[in-house]
Amino acid sequence: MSHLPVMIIIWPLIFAFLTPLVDMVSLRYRKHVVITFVVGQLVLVGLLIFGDSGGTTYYPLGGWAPEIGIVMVVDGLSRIFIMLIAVGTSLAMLYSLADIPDKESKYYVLFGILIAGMFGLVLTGDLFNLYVFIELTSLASFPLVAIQREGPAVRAGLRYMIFTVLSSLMVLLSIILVYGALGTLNMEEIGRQLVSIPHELRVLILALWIVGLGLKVAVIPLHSWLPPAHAEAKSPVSALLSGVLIKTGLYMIIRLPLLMSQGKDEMMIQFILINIAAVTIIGGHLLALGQRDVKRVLACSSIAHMGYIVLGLGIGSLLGLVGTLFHALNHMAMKSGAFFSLGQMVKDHYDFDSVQGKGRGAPWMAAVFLICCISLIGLPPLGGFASKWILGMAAVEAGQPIYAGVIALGTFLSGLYYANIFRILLNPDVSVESVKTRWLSAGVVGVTGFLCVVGFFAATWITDLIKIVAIGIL
Amino acid sequence: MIRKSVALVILAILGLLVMGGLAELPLPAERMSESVTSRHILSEGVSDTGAVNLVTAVLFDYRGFDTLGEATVIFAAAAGVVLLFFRHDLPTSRLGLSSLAKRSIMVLAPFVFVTGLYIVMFGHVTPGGGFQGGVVWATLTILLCIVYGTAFEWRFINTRTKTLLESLGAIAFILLGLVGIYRGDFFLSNIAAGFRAGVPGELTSGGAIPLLNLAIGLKVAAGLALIFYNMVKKDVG
Amino acid sequence: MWGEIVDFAYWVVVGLFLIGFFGVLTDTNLIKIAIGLNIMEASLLLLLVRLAFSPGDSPPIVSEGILNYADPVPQALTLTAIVIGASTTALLLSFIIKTYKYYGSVDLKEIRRMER
Amino acid sequence: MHESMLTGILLVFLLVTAVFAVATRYVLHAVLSLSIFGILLSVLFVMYQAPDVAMAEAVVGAGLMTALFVVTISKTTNRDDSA
Repeated sequence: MSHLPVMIIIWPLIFAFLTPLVDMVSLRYRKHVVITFVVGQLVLVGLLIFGDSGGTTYYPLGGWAPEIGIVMVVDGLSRIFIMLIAVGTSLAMLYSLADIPDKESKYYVLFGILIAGMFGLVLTGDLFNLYVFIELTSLASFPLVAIQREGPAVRAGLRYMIFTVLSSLMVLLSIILVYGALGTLNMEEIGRQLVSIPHELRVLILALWIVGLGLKVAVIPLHSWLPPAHAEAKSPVSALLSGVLIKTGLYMIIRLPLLMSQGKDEMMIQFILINIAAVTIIGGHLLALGQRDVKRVLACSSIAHMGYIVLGLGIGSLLGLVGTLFHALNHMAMKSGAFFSLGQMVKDHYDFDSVQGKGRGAPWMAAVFLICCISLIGLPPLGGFASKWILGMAAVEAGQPIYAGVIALGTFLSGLYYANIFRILLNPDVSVESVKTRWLSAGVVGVTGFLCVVGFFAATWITDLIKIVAIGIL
Repeated sequence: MIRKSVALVILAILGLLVMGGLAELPLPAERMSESVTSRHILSEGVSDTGAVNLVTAVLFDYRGFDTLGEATVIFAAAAGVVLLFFRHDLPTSRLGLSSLAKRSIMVLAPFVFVTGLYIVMFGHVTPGGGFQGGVVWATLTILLCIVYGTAFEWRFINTRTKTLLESLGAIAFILLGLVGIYRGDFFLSNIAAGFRAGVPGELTSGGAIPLLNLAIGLKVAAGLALIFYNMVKKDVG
Repeated sequence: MWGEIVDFAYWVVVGLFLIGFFGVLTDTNLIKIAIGLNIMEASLLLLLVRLAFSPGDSPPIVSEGILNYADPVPQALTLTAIVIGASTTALLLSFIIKTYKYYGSVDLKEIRRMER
Repeated sequence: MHESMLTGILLVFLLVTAVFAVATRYVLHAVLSLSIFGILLSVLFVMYQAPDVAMAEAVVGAGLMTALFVVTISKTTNRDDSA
């Protein structure tokens, strides 16, 4: 029996717990510790994902049977999300080395805890354990938002916190109700027995789940915390939150209600999801159009992209699910890349007046930013186009071409504001001095740009892989 | 006013939904007779873990991973508070309360400490455990903080010590869990990994549970003390 | 439809949840919002503990001659939830203190006025 | 009715303290009310045969949380004093 599933969670925890001790000795070891950690994490994740045949494996913690203790489940879906989290967090962690001062030791502690929480969240097979990990990820992410310790950042963090705590309370209530109704916390068992729950109770449970997780992934009526939180944080944190953290909410949406509901409920949920998603796409892009701050634009576009991702779920077909997962992976690469390269071009103020012409100071970074933005708009030949195309195809195939129209409209709208940003960033009338880029952050930015390109040229290969997983889910 | 009426409408809908849902919950007795988990733990819990207090058995053995997560949550909160109040590292007051209060707290402090220790160490036999005892310890440092002024705490149990204790407690928990893997079983295995079950009801029973309790107690006490201290200390940033 | 709610405690749980939620939605004082969240959290704790109990049960500490125990699992979950709630509140309060430092107020209306 | 008389009364008081904590305009009163709320809740946990939880709620809800809330209030009212 391989201990990899639990080691993946323990490794970042050990990093988080040891960091304060290492810092007591000296701050000089920061780089070594972080790089060791990232390499170790990638090795562990690589072993887990590519090390076995790819079936479902279980890891019983403490050796107890799944229905008595807690079990970790590694299946196709969790493998995809583990890959997403591992790549996204490793890049952000390496980028932080250049961007965050060494003396911020708690930043790395919280970062490690956040990584452990996200891995735990996608690996656990126990409902209450899931809640613990949700709280772990959220609690570690609030202070990260406020790392700049200035008025707007603290306020954004506070707002983010109040909304997230509300969402956790709803999720907790629904978990308690599930336990109250079934007397078990094992997720597979719950999936099997959920039909036996009386109707009104089941509706309540699902409604609380969807509202709670909707708050987490920021679909439109519940989105207002996201733009300030993602925009006020520092670049690596913005990338982490936009690129990785909100995807964990998506994971839970895929994992629970679709598995848990059958028949009429499922139709209802899909109907709700697809319409919320359409509103979110259009609304997110309109919000982004109205912003006067580059980071806010990127944050609002994250809302819209979560809309695309949820849309695929709402379509409910195999192709839709493939599009959802593929777009989630792509969005991680392109949104992280956009935040990273922007962070290299502009150091502190991101409003339109301050960023005039800043792109010309760091042409290579501007080039990667351009690649990421084109991918975000969804133009060929980049990853964002491939996944949006699949989503559109899925909508047409499911006989709902109107949603393909929504995707096209979204693409048009996002083209408008990204063109505007570029006009400002490359403004030739302002004189700028060139910005030096450290090799580490330049490498990270380069990798994200590369991932955006790979997303297109390896699209068929990736979607084939995802398809195998998706068949297992449906 | 509009805000209030909107809130009331939302609450009314939510209330109706929740009440309708709660009405359909089965009674506790029915559920327990059907629940595999509860039945197993009630009938086999003592022989499985050696702990008489089944809540502790669940917390530190059957669901030990939850407890690791929960300990990490406190760790994260403490780290977050420290991060927020970074650079404001000066004692607030040196004076504290009257000398009578100081003397009486000195008499009281050992008792509070021992009470905390008792709650931690007998967590598997009587109500209590690492978490509750840890909070009692944390309250002790808070009391010292109030009575002697924060300067006292600053000098004797300073942030460095607390951070050290907190990290050590957390690492001890993970190491105890890794013993299970080392002995060829699973993470956080207790009796199966060769810890001795002992005679249920005695202090030495419960395998690794008392040790885990101690680790959690240290961690919680240090973490909460850190949080409190950082919140009261002076702002110079 | 609610005739079947046999237990007064369930009503209180719903009541507390809604009271807390009302506070969170309508109050502008950040500390009062924290209190509202605390009350909501507490209502869930009460629900969990109530779920574990049926009349005639003893505490889940095994001793001879006792047959009926309260369900230990939800009680353990409650403990975990208490810890998590406490940590969350501590962090929330630190955020509030920090907000006060920058805006000189804990009232959302005034903070909003300052931002303009 | 499964509740004994005492449990019922405690539950009612729980509601009263909660309403007071949310409704009052004075934050300090709200916090003190929340502290009483915590004590009542912990007594209720004893009635529901959960001594471990009761102990945790007593030390956290009535002790630690009150302390943190009071610190917060004192830190957010007299600005000149703390700076």
